[in-house]
Amino acid sequence: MSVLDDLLLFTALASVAIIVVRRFASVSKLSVIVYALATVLLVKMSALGYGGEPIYSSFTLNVLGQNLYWRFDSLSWFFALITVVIALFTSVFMSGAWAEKYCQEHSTEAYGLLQAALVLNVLSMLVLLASGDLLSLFIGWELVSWASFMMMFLNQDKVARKAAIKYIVYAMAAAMSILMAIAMTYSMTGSLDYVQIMQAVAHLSNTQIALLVTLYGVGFGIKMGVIPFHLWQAAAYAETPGPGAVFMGAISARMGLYALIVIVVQIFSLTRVAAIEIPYTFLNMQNILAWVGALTTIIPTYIALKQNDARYLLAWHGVGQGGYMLLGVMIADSIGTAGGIMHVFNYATYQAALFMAVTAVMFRTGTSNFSKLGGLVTQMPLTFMVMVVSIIGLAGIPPMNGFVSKWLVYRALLLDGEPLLFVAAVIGTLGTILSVYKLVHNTFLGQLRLEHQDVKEAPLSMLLPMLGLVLIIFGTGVMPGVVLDWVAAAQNAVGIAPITHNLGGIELAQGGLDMIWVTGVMFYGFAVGAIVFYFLGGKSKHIHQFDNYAGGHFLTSKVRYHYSNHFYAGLMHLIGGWYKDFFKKLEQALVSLVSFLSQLSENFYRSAQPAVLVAAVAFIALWFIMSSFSMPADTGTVAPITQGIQGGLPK
Amino acid sequence: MSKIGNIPVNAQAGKKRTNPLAGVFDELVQFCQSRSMFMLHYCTGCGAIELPPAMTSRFDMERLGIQPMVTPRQADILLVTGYVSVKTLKRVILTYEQMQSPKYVIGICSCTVNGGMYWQSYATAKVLNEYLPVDVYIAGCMPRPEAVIEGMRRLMRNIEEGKGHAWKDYFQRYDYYLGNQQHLFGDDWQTPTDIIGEARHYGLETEQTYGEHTRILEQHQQPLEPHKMRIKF
Amino acid sequence: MNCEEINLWLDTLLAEIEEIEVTRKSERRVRVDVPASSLPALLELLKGKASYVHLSAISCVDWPDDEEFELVYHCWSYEAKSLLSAHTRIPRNSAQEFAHYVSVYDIYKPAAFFERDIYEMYGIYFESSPYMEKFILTEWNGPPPMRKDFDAEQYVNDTFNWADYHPQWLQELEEDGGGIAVRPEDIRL
Amino acid sequence: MSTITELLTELFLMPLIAFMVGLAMVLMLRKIGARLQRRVGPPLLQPIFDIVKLYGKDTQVSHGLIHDIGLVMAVGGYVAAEIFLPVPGMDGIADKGGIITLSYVMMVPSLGLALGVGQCANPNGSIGISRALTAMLAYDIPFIIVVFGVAAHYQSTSLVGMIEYQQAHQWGIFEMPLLAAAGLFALQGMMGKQPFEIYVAPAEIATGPMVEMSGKYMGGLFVMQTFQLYTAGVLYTSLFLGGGSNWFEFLLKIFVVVAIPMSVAFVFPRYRTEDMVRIMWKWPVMAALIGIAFVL
Amino acid sequence: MRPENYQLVALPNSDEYELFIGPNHPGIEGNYAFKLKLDGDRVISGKADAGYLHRGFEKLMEGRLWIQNLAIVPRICVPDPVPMEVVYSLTVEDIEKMEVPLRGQWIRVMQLELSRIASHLFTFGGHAATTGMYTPSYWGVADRDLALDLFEELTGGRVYHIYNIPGGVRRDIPNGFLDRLSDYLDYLETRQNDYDNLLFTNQVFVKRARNVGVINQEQALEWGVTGPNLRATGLAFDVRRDDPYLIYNELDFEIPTQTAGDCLARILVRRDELFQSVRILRQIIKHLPSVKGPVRAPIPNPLAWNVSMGESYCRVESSKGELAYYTVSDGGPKPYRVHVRGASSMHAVQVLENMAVGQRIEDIAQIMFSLDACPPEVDR
Repeated sequence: MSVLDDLLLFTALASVAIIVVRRFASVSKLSVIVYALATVLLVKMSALGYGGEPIYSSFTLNVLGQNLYWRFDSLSWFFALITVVIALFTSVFMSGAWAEKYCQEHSTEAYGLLQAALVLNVLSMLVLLASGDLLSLFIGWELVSWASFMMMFLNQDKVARKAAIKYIVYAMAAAMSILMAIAMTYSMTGSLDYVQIMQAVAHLSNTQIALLVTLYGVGFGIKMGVIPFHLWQAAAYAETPGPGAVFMGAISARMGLYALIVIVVQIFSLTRVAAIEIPYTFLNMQNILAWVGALTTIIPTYIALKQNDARYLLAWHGVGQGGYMLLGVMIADSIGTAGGIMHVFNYATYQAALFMAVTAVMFRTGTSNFSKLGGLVTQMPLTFMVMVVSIIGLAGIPPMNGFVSKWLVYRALLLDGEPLLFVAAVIGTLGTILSVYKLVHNTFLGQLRLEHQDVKEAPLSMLLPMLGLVLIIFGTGVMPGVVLDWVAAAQNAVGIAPITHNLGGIELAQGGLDMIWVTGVMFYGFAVGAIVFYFLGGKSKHIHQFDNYAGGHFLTSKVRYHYSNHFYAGLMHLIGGWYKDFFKKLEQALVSLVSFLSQLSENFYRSAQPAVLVAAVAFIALWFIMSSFSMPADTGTVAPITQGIQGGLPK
Repeated sequence: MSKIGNIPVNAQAGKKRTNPLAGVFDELVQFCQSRSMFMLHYCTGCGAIELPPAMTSRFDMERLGIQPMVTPRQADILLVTGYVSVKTLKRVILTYEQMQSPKYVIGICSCTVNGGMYWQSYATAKVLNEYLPVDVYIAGCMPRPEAVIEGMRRLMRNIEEGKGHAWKDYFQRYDYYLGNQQHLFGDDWQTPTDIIGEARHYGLETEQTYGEHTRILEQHQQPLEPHKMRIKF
Repeated sequence: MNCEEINLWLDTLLAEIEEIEVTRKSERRVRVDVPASSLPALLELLKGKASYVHLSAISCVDWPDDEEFELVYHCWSYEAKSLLSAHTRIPRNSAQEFAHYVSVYDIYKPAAFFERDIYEMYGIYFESSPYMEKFILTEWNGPPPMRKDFDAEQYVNDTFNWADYHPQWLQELEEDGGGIAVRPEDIRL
Repeated sequence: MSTITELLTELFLMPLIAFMVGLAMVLMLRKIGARLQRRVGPPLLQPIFDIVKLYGKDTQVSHGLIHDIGLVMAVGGYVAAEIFLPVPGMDGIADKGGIITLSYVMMVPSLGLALGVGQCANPNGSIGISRALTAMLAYDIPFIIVVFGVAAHYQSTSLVGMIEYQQAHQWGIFEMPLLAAAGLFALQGMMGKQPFEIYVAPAEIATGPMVEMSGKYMGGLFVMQTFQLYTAGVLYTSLFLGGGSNWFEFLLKIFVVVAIPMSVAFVFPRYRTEDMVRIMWKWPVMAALIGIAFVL
Repeated sequence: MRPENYQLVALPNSDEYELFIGPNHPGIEGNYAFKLKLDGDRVISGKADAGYLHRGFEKLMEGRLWIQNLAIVPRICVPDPVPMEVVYSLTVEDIEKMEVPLRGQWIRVMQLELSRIASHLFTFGGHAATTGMYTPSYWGVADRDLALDLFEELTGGRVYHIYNIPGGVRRDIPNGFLDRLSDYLDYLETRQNDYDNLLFTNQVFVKRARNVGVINQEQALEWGVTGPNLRATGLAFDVRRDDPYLIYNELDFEIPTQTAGDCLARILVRRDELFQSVRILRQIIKHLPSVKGPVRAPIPNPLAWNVSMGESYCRVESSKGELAYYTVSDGGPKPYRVHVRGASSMHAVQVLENMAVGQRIEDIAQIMFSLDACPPEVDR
């Protein structure tokens, strides 16, 4: 039994345990213990984070001559660590006061289901991360998809249900694409094992690689929510019950990135991908992927700018931030990939903190609609602090950790000589700054409404994980070397030259980064500012909000004196017309097709359960595609593969 | 009958500055206060027409360090340019209370002194210093830009010599001013600014800060406590 | 239509209305006296048929002796280049309750301003005028101040104090027999 | 040991020099305006008088802790930024951060101010901030392209390295005239002067972010302005005018650089927000992209 | 205000918020207020709030002698006081059927036009300042000041002249006045180029002002727009030409018009009008020496002057638009009733409220200044 076995087995048993005790109040405590122990197990594997050899699971499966096995390398460990740690924070977050309120509003059953969904998500993600070959990858992939769906489907709200169904349709499409790609890989290389495929890739033609990369890219890209598959994610994550959104928003979509790194970077290798020229353009496959990343930073970020609901705004940013990771990874040099991979960690920390803060606000006020919030800073100062630190991270401003990973991406683009990608990345960052200010302004600053006069600070059980995350955000911002160690090991594992770094950042001949110095100087600056402010100026008096400049008028309580809607109206006069909703219309066409199909199947099954419906629709679609796939490939070699795949299907 | 004359101000009250260095540099600060005066952009009456000439190319107030400012928070000088109708007077008082000390009031035009040519008008308040402590009056209808600038220079000299303390009078004798305001606007007159609280906060209160009128205010007023930042679970 | 034709047309028009009295004061000034009941019809005709599209002003004059308010509608025609003042009289009420008249807002949009003004200053309520609320005197609690029976000086002396301006130099002058020759209270006419 | 003393001196001196030079620049700004408006203008020490007076106010209002912290961040962020800007004889920690870090550190004051103004609960201020952030979006895009071009040209992101290269070879303005022109355009926006003065706009939103600032809060903004002018000047000088080998040359250059946008400022009204964004994304971006094509 | 105004109430769930332009605001002309309801930067509705400058002029005038009132009428509109004196005198002359001597009439027209120049110079600066350009206001006010110097020489007062009395003007022009006036006009013409370059053809300004605050001719007539604002919609109407008073029918001048009806059109109309005034003044400089005779008709003892019974409605073209007085005399020593129809009473209230809807917060101040409204004319 290796440590990995321990981990997987433990998590699986824990899942069963949680599902069993889900009706009892102790489930929240149990889950915290489970994730804490899982973290301990991961720490036991910490050698992986510093360049240790992969750890294999002793459990293998033999399906149709293919050996399915599971293993952890440095990259998996890195992702697993993030997953489990975020799950730990989330479970603490949802254990105390939030649990009580949720149980009251819904039921103990619903809360137990949420816990179960969370632990199943963690388990499935660990299985995915541990996958050692394409088939086990696919199994893990499907598990993750359905676990996510379960989580999203917990919210009984109509909008949420719709978003969840939208998600599962996308996920099925992704699964099909991946399945197809796996089948083709098998037909081309005769193996599903990473190492063997890696060797066989050298003999494949460019067209074959391009086809495979496209299929894998679409499949994994859908999970990541890259352009043009960005539409499902925001609504699905935003509508998930609070802690679920925290967890999903922080890490779930990153599984796509993980798989993409494994397949495209590790197996096909980016040099090979870069060699594929797109006819009639100056671009190659790598450029395309990088541009997909760049556009993913821009478009969702600016969609986020228009949102009027805190959760949606954050969820859209989640989509956008994925672009930076993809962009960084696709730069393919040691700095860029380091930036991309490190961003996964940084992003997970601040996104979790942000979702927690927003959930805390919702917990206290019952809304996340910007029009109904404002002025909460005096009531919830610590939550405000958490949000400010996290938005500084999200916006990529020193000294928080988001800056470091973005700096690495910029630096790589600079060294690489990619002006347009660089500008795209910067446009994304600036858009982020704009919308995060909107977030913090409209929730915490401005006029306090009557109904929020007695709002209290978030309860401790919710506050502690937030503060813990804030410490991580700041700590890894000052000492990015801690994370860069793991990142370097992960880079090593996927076959990229690891980044040279030290505790404070990286050293480069042409201008490096030392966050310890940068932070030190910034705090020196703040100290000077504070001295100037507090010692050179006199005493000041705190005044009521009615005592405010209103052109000489008397402000009264009937006046809404708070600017929140159309926050960037001036900018929108210019770019408002650019929101053409092209993607939305495309999607709507597809959705109407699917709903047509689902109605057909409803007639067949007379079932009121949408989940069954969707599954049925999905199954029919899957069967349809499989059969169409096998038709042209009637010539011998493919037939057993389809059998093999069908045999290996998880259901 | 109110009396125009030097307002008896206890300049030493509130002298204990919160800023430890300011005691040493008190004179420097006073000098700078006299050399940098931000006047509020508020045209209360027709005398405001002579301010643009005084500000712009011909007379150029900026060479004396005087420049216009937009909001009462930023400004030091409230120029009451001419008659104040009762409706305006309320705003002027609010604006004055929103300004930050040291603040100065200059009454420009004869109307601010004693009603001027609108002495029989039912709509204009007559004697400005019943409602606000006035530092300098500039009489005339309307005073020429030269006179306005001369008035400003007088104020500058006063400040430099440490005599520009009329603003303290507003805190020290708030009851008197409030009484006059209540007489004109009614007993339930309340501004959102908390003058008594401010006087307490900065140590500017005297016995005359309180009186029957402040008691009337306390009976009527809606307390406007600022939202304190608090951590309450 | 030139000026003369319009004027001719106007005369025929005016002849149609009963109890109307037309005085042509000069080439460009016409005075019309109408009873209060016919005034809206007259204005309607003036605007619709005789090109008097511009309502220059509505003036109100208080005649307490006659117990009447006089309302004067000054209309200008850009084509006839002539100004027609329509005078009408409505009964006057006490200061506590409003006198009533109809609004001509639906004929002339600018009337809203003048009607509101008269409403505040004289207390005449114009039915169906859009803004019958305080505008200038929002913070005034007394009677409509423009009525003749409101004594502004009395009010001022009751409400406001006067500054006693008696500086040294004036005292010296007075000791020499000079000073202010006529006190303000003496020159009141 | 000597490096530590040197560093401590730099930590102290660099912001101080920036403040002093910035004061002179504020004076220059007001004097240029006065001359264009055919008047005398303020006396020589006016900027100091203003700042001392504002800090010497007896009473001032705070709308809460964040209002205070915002001002601390605004001034402190610029103090920190000055240490990233090499001046003759002093490099500060320019080698530890480079230009990308600097451009992000320069956003800290804006963010701090934005938070502080937000707590004032005045829509004028909030509109001002929304406009200021939009303006930042507008001018940062050409500016960042220029930075990219310059960094790619010098093969370095370190300002020290860039200055050394220019002093050894030729000024950047001669090697990259298009980028220099675009940079000057962006500088106008960065300094927030007309025609890009949209976020102060007294006639529309009553000076926007400054609306509730009194006493030391306003004083903080005045201090911030001195740093802002200085930073803009030094940054441009370092990128395109070869920094300075001695103080005289250096000061001359930064004053000339800052004088150009200032002179333009007094003969234009302000653009509307979207017009400003449009113009910023059109001409300077175009020039900068063509400039980059030459550089690469 | 009242304590109950601070009693907290639940705000409606709407995204609209309020902004107050004025009375203490650089975007307002004088002591006036415009309360806006906005959504984002779009104005949902605007509400004018007047009365800050209310002195009860009409009441005051009923309490003073006919001649005393001359001292307070110019206070009704400060930037352009001369038309106030003239139109008041015109009504009294009309009631008394007095004939003003020709020389007096010429001098009155001279003042009126000089006052128009001063007022327009003031307006340019204000309008430019709302768009963020302060230099024209510095220049404009300084150049206006030169006109005020001329007034001071002529009348003894810089701003309030009290120079016209019923029957004519108080005294004849000083020696050499016309030369100095002529020099001033020369100077203004040399400045024309500067102003054009700086303001009227400044690309940024044109971009700001064009298509903003458009009133078309129909709306203008419906809402009672007068003066330059009406001419900017294309209707060439001017009281000076179409309802002539004094000696305007002997003068040769054009009525500048623009068709666009936006802020730019309005300021351009004023610009052209300014130079038309220069043209009129040049004619006056040429003709005035040849017009001999007294400058005013004899009036009875002004302290015991019972103006005969009657009523009169007189109007003039002030720089803001149509200015009219309705004066009623009951044969007593004081006016029975004086009604002031301020030129801005339409522009500053109903026209502005109508125009503001749907405009953007950026443009509100500019629209207000481009209408050149004078709040004391509303308040009186």
